[in-house]
Amino acid sequence: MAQLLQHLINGLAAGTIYALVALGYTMVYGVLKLINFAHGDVMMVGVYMGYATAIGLGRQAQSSLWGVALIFAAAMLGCALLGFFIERFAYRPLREKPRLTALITAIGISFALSYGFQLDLGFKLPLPGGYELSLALPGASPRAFPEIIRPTEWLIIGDRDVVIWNWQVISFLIALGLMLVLQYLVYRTRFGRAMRAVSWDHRVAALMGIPTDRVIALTFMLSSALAAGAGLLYAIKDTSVSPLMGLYVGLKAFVAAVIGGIGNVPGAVVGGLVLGLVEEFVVGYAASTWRDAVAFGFLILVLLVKPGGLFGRVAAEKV
Amino acid sequence: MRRLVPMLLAALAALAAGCEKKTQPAPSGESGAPTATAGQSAGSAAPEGSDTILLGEVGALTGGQATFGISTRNGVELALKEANAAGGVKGKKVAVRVYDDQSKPEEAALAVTRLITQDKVVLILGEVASSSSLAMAEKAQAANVPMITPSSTNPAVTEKGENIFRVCFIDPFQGFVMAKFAHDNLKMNKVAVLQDNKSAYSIGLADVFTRKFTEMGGKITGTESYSQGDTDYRAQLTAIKKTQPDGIYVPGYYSEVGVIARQARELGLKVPLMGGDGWDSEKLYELGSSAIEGSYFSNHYSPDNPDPRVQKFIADYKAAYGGVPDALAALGYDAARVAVEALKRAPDTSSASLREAIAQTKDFPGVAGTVSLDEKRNAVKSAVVLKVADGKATYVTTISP
Amino acid sequence: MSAPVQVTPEAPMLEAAGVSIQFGGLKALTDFNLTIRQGDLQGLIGPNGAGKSTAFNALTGVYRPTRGDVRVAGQRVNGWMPHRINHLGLARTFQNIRLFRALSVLDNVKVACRAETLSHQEHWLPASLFIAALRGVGGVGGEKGARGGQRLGEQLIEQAGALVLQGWWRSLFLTPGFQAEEQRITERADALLEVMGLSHRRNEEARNLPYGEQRRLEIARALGTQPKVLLLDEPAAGMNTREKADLMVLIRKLRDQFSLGVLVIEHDMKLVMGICERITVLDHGEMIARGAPDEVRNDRKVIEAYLGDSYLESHGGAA
Amino acid sequence: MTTARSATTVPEAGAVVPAGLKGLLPVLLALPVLGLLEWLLRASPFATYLLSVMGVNIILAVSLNIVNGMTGQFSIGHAGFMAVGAYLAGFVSLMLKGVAISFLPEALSDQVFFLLALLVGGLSAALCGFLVGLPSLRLRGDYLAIVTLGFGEIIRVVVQNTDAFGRALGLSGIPQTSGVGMVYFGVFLVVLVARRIAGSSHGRSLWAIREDEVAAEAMGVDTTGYKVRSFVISSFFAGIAGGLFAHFVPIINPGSFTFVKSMEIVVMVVLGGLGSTTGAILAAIFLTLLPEGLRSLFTSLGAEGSLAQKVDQIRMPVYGLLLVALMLSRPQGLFGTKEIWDVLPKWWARRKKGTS
Repeated sequence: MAQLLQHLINGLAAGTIYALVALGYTMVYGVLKLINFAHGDVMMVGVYMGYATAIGLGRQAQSSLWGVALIFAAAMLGCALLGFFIERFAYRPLREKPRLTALITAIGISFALSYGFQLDLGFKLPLPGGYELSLALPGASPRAFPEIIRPTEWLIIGDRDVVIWNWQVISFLIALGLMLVLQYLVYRTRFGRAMRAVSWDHRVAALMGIPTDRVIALTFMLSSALAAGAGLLYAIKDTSVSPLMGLYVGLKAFVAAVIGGIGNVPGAVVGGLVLGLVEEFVVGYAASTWRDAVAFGFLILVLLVKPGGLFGRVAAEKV
Repeated sequence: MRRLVPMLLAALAALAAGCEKKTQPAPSGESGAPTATAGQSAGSAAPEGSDTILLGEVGALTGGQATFGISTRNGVELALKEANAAGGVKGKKVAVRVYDDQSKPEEAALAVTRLITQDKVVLILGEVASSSSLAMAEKAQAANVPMITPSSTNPAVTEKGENIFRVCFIDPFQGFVMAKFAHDNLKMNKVAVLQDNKSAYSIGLADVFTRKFTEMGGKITGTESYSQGDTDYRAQLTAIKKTQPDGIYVPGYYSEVGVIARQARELGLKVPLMGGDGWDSEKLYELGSSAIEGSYFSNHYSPDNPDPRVQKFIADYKAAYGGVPDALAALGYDAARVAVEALKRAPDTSSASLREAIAQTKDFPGVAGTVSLDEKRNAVKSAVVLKVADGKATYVTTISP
Repeated sequence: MSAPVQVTPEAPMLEAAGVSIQFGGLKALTDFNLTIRQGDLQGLIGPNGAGKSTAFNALTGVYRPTRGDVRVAGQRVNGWMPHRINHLGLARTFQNIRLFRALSVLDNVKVACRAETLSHQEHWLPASLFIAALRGVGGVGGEKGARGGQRLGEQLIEQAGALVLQGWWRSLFLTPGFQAEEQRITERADALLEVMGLSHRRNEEARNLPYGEQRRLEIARALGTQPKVLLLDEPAAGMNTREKADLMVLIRKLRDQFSLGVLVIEHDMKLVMGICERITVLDHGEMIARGAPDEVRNDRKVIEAYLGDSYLESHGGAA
Repeated sequence: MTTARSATTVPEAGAVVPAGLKGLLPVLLALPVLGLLEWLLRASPFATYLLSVMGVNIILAVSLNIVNGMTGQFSIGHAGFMAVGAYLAGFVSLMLKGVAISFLPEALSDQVFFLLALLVGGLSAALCGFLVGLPSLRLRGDYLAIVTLGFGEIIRVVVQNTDAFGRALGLSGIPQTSGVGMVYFGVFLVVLVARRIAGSSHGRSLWAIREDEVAAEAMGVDTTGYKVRSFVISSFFAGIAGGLFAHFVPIINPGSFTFVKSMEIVVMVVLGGLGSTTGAILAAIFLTLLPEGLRSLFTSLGAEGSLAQKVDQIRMPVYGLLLVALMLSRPQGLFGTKEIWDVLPKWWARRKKGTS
């Protein structure tokens, strides 16, 4: 029983991260019909930005409330900016071109980021006062993400059979908060309405006076910021950061988005949670070596039964 | 305020920045202060001139195993810097050309062919991953160029032919060492195994450990696996926890083991973890923090070793690359030094005489243990078992073959 | 309600009996009846959203009828894939032109010409032996195994067989027979382009043609499949008066030259009244009238529902 | 390259050849060229290896182009089919390692077994292609793409967990019977097949599906059947490519057939221009040589030392940025949907006009 509960907690925790990253995939796909393969790597960059901020703050400050807020703010803003530049210079020029073209630039950016961050090049600038600025690519080794939320036990079940930690609760609340904010943005604001209009048909939306370029850029920035937030939660949970982390998480989150029905916001959340739980239970109760095969097999099964994913619908073509 | 400025700049540059005080070691090699020995380094100019002997190295500098490739490269580089500072070989400088194989065996084969036929290197160093080393060995053997692998522990590598050597011990020995230690010294009866399914090294050690430990009368309570690059091992650990083992054998690499240790403790698994030389890195203590304390792993050498050669190596490496060298760096260093010694002893740089010279390596005082090559061209070495305590590895015992 | 059926000697080529189509709760087409024989030239009219295109889609297999039967050449084709219905001799054009835009004008027609070339492959002895051997190996002789497995095996055989049967091997070896056949296809396609007056555009990309010519190319392409019944979905849309007049003549000519049955959807009353011998009027998915042009023109229901007051005024109050 | 050109240009210029011979002519022309190539390269292992890798990449790109370019489907699991071919062909060869046909010289007998292994690899990959193609009945566009991606990953996991395939270490000791001649015979075949399909009613049907599936169906094209068949043919050649790969690379390993490999092939196809066989060939050549070219460039710039050593790592990020730059400057790919002989003359004419 305790084991089942533990698996449930593990699965939900992993699923929450998948869901957050999947939301970014889904939003970008919604407005551009583009599978943004660089999304996971943007997340990775965000995590490193958070990491740099945390190190810069020092041990004491990084775990204070404002410190955590600053880390999240820096990573999310930095990533929004990165997302803006990627959209502006790598995707926008190709918007009216075949969709595969933008996909290739996405792959190119993904390569450049994930491999670029493996370089151990860098330089230092002396600053007055005994400090120096060291600008360096992080290099290939994984690094321990600082404990910006000092772990304490939040809830103990049984004879320490299952322990729920404070950071698990806080992460979950932050994730929930981010999802609610997103839900509000998409369904309750002018921007959200514009976004959904663009997603429906960006040419018609443009004719209706919606500034599609700005909406798409904002969507990108939003999804990148979300990725940074998700990445930080991921780093808090699994305590390590590395340049390739985006590749693995990105792929899984993408699968989650498709299971839920890509382009569908609640679908991404459900898809993420379902995938997290499926993986957890395969490892826990079947064979851990087959985890990835089962995850993808599950995906194919879902698509065969529901070709548009759990919540998506296949747009019937007008003839 | 002082701290805010660099942080902001770093974030703007979209580079992950470490922003630290000068007293801390620099994380990147480029910015490291050059040491006295590295002053007239192999770094400057002169590639294939007649005054240079060119060695080739293939390593994973990008991809999933980049960490290990880069450590090895640093070790090799350091060894050659020292050799050149000491006058080189027969009045010539020794240089190394390093190619990246992206952790893929077919790229390793391409790179090694290029080194042999285009760059005309006299000797090949390389690979950490046994798959890549096997691919390289095939090509080196066919081209009749000697090759020394620093850290491929799969027995099949040196079986490829008389040109292939290694300066580390092999999987069966290391698996045996930990099984013996767990059974005899730690008095464990039930052990769970958590292996890296993407790494032949990890699978090899786990298989040997399982066999030996069972032979000794112990019981394996369960075998779980993960994939290199994973960061969430809670599912496997929760499953392991149910079997209530006395210890967990995790023959993986430090990049994952540190995180595994943390999550094991988080889930309330308090038994010691055990592993192999893949654990040996300063990063282990960073990633594992307090969770890795009290765990054991087998290794080639102990950094506690008072031998001045070892201490000097550690100091030089720290100065050049900013960090305590891991086992892979030490093995890379040893492999390069074995190569240099052989170059010195060989009458010329033809592959036949080089091969002879390498094969004669006996009682060579490497930093990662004394190297004597047997007739199968494997290093015969004893292994040490180390315990993690106070954020570093402390010597426990030595186990001989 | 429907007018008395004319008795002609031939059997009906296309027959719809009580066809209804429902999308969720929406009744797009209710109880649609139609009979077309060789040599017929009929019209289908109705205001926007009356269900004309839905009727077309039901007849050609794009939509599956919710109720009722569609028969082509005496075969009941409910639920068939459109290409199989086409093989029975039913071809169509599209309201929103759907050419193969990047292909040349000639290739557009040649795609359609392929059906004829496939039919006489099936008697090639080695191919039949191959299929027989596969059936033997697959053990799919007739007894029912596990349902899924059986279907998979059958599909595999069908596909492998198709690779041999349909002459893929001949195109790979450029057999003399294949070359002659390609020659014949090209000649046939050229002949059709000649009939439609498109020969001068032969090697241009279809998307570069002017609108009217694209419409004519669609007809040429449909004729390539050697249909017995041709369904034209607003063939004159977007044409000027002169072009429309030409088209009327052309449609009659095609009917006679290829001995077709033709069904035309049209908005332009003049065109429909001018050439069609029988007209069916749809409104809100229901048939409200059928008969000769004069009968329909004077039908009160039609005038109310479709033609409206403005028509009455401009045509001097026919009622 | 030479062979590829000869294969593709002959059908165009074959007016003088008697009809009965037309089909075989390219083969007759190609064989001596391949023999010569093999003979010329006998003493240069680096060129042999690099050309073999290039050849395999060309086969992969041209075969993927049949699905992605000609049929307009979107497969991103091509490395999975390659893995099936590589592992099964390698496995067969390992089984037959000690066997020889008595009445043939040993080298020839090896080649016979090699061909057998290739065929096994190709056919098993084709079977997988059939299974992956089937869902195309229900799935379209991106969703079909995900299924192919999932398939590729599942294959990798299966291989990683199968002892007979060497698990993580991979399969080594496969007889190295492949040579440049054999690889380029594969290239020749796939190009020939791709071009001849393109010149037949089947090719036109595939194009029609790419352009407009609904219209193609209405014109009597069995779209599902053709999609499945294009998957079968494409994966057959991916399997052949894998089989060839397994016989000149000393060890095959699950890490060589990842999602990243699949993406590299997609990149070749898109860069060459979707649907353009010659474009795919040129892109495959370019992208195979690019990393080696960068390597040469960097080693000539820097000497042995810290910078030169780091420079080899820079190849991959530079590769990524180059992709972005290439797509931005030429979004339709090298030749668009056309072939080199459609594009070059026009380009040449424009060029001349511009200068005069």
